[in-house]
Amino acid sequence: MSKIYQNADDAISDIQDGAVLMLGGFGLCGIPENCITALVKKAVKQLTCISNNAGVDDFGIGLMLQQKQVKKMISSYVGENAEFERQLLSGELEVELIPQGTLATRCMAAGYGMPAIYTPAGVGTEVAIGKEVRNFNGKDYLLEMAFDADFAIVKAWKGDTMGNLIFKDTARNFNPLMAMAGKITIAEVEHLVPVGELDPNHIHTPGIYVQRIFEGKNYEKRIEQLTLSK
Amino acid sequence: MSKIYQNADDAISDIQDGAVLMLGGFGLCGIPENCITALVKKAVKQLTCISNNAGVDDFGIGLMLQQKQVKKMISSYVGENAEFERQLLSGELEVELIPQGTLATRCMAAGYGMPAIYTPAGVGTEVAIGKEVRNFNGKDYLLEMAFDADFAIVKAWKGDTMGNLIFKDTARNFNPLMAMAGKITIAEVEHLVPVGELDPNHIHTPGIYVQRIFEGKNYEKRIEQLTLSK
Amino acid sequence: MALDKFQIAQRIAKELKDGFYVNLGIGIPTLVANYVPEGINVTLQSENGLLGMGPFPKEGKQDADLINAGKQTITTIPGSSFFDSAMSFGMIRSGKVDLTVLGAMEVSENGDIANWKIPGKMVKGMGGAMDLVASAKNIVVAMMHTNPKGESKLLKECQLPITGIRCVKKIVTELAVLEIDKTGFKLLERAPGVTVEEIVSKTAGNLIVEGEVPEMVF
Amino acid sequence: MALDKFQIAQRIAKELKDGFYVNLGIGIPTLVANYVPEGINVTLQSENGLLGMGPFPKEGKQDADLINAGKQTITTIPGSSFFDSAMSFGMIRSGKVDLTVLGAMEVSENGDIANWKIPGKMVKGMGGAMDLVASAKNIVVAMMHTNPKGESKLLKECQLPITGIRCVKKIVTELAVLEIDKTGFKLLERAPGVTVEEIVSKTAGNLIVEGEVPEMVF
Repeated sequence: MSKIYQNADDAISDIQDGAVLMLGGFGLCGIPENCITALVKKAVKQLTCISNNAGVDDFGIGLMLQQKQVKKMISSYVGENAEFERQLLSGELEVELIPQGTLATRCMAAGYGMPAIYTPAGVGTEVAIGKEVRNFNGKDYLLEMAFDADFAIVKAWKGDTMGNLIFKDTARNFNPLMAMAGKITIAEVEHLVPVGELDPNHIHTPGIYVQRIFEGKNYEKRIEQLTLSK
Repeated sequence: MSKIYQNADDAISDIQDGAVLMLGGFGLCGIPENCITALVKKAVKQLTCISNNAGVDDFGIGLMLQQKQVKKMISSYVGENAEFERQLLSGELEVELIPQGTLATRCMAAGYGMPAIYTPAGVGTEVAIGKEVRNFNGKDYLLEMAFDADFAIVKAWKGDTMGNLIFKDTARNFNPLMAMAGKITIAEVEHLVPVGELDPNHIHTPGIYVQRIFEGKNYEKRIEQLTLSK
Repeated sequence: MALDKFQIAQRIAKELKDGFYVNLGIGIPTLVANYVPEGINVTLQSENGLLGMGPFPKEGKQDADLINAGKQTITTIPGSSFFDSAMSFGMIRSGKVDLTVLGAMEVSENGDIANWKIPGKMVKGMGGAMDLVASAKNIVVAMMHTNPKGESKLLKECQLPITGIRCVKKIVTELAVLEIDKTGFKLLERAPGVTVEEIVSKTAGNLIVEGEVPEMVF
Repeated sequence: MALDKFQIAQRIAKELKDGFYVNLGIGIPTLVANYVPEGINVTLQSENGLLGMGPFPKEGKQDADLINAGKQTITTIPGSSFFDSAMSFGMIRSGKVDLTVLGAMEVSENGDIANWKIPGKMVKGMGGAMDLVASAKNIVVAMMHTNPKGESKLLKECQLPITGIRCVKKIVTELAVLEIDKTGFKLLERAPGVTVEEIVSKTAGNLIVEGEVPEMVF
């Protein structure tokens, strides 16, 4: 049973309107560029997107927002996007803002088969509204539920044909967590290598978590904030 | 502030009678041999040891059991040890048996600042006695508390002077989890290398979790069950 | 003729499907690896932290850092990966392991399993068994139909302390293949030459026999 | 003379101790990295998944895969390590990060902080701020003593939606260093030439002034 898909169109072909998607990346770093392009092309709509950020106007998830494909964003930070703001203010787009660590840990919980986790983030704030607060050892925690996503779409640096993944630098971010959390996980990689080429001690995401893999092409890897030393 | 210690005696010198220790390893694979020897030499007593197994009669934690240094073992499997059995039956030794995944996840919870986790392991069994059972999405889970250990003692393959660790093969097991979980983490490594020598993408345990590190010596790395193909 | 342990393993191997990730317990379950059908690929998970378990090493190639959950020296195969024990049980709990094969002392007709403790005997611990039975989506038990005293191990209720509740899906013994059904043990297949009557007589829990029960095909 | 933002950063840098792991927020906190005292070593954590953050890269050396939590291109240093965002917030929650420096819109006298949302304005989100303030064992706030309208940002109670409760330990403004005490803002130091009266007049929450308040020393 091969996990290898020819390209992004192929890998996402069964994603339907209304699907719940996780999309890896932090800012524009480590985002699944090829799959986003394919989702725009497929024009699938009413999506719920779990992603730390929402891209910029003309890149990343911003491209899907421009085509009005997103019904709801679940994110920790959504600046840098005028179209996003317009849709939010007009009521076209629903947004759920959650703390970044809570977002990460709710992904991990799903991947680890834990139905919920306790975190102190948001205690006493509007994030806590409607949530169980529980005291352990004198400190309050919120009960936060594991995510339940139909598809996780992640980007890795290298992957092998069994779905083992290795991420590079801070492009790792949410990618391995989401890879563990999807019912179906689609990984696009910069380099698809033969099985046996990756050192088993260096693998970040074991292949058991990855159902589909393909080598992406034409990576732009846009830099959002170029900052240089003199 | 240097994290480097000269040897195991040095690294464990402030462990007192009655301390709660985590000891890495699965069976005899990846156990902190040098620190165990030093603990025996120091003759520290009344210890609570959190470790998946309890060694064999003449190796691993078995050496501490022979010197009657252990008050309580918290483990998932404790076979292969006659002296252990004798102390248990005579009431000298207290044993708390918990599922292996629960043991691993309670370590992780401590390292991740989560006070407790929910796991289905043990629901409906004697492990569930006295524990909160909670239903999520139609399935029952037990609430299990994060461990609270004074010292975590782990063994890694390579480490650098900032405390970054890399484990080898299945000697990884509980080591990185316990490394995250101790109030003070002591790492013994086969190879202590200068900072900068480890690839930042290959590090399993970031140095922030490790307070003390030293290069161990005379590793025996005993094999418990030698099985060969013809 | 009742099956021997190799044939039990061989029959269980027919439950494997291409692409499966499989966790095999100690004893008969381990033997299943030797009977993976031609043309299908399965990946073995060892809960101490390895996916892609290979055969035992050749003499001189053993490595103390490379063992399975039974603490035996093993090897990797191309595509293997190592991980810590939390991730290992994470993938078990989240249902990523397709099939788990375990031994048992007793199974009840509602799928409870007892395989970790005999009161009065030294208790060694549950290891990963409680996690596996509580989490695996598909659990096949490999065991003898009766204990050494000749008493049935397929019971109305487990008498020994249980490892997990309502979790076993299928049982393969030396006599039969049975499925846990809403009301009891549903007899799916007989060992070649074994009669339904013998299976009935050796099954203490509710046995459901519907129509003609086919013999196992190897 | 009130401090400028560089002097605020410089004063905060005096809170650093050898071996500290430090998380610096966006804005003035980022500048603290430039004033690490001689002879001490601190390691910067970036919550997107890096320990050991180095300076910005030289032109041509930037790498899209290597950014900080402010999404700026950065570099590593010898001893850096990468990890996923769950581990990153794990080390924050478990108190392994020794010091967190954050900006704020308001701080209350019991240590509540508001720094993520202004009602009526576009809300961008809390990012990692709520995790950091709920978990860090030592939080220093870097901010101006008053807002652009001249209103105090050190209040009896926060007026804006809060980010976390009872978490701030210390505040460094252009006028003063203050500590959150059981009963309010305890004045520890004045900026050179700034009078206690000026600080009193610009602090809306309870200000505790005990004895002679020393000037900051740089």
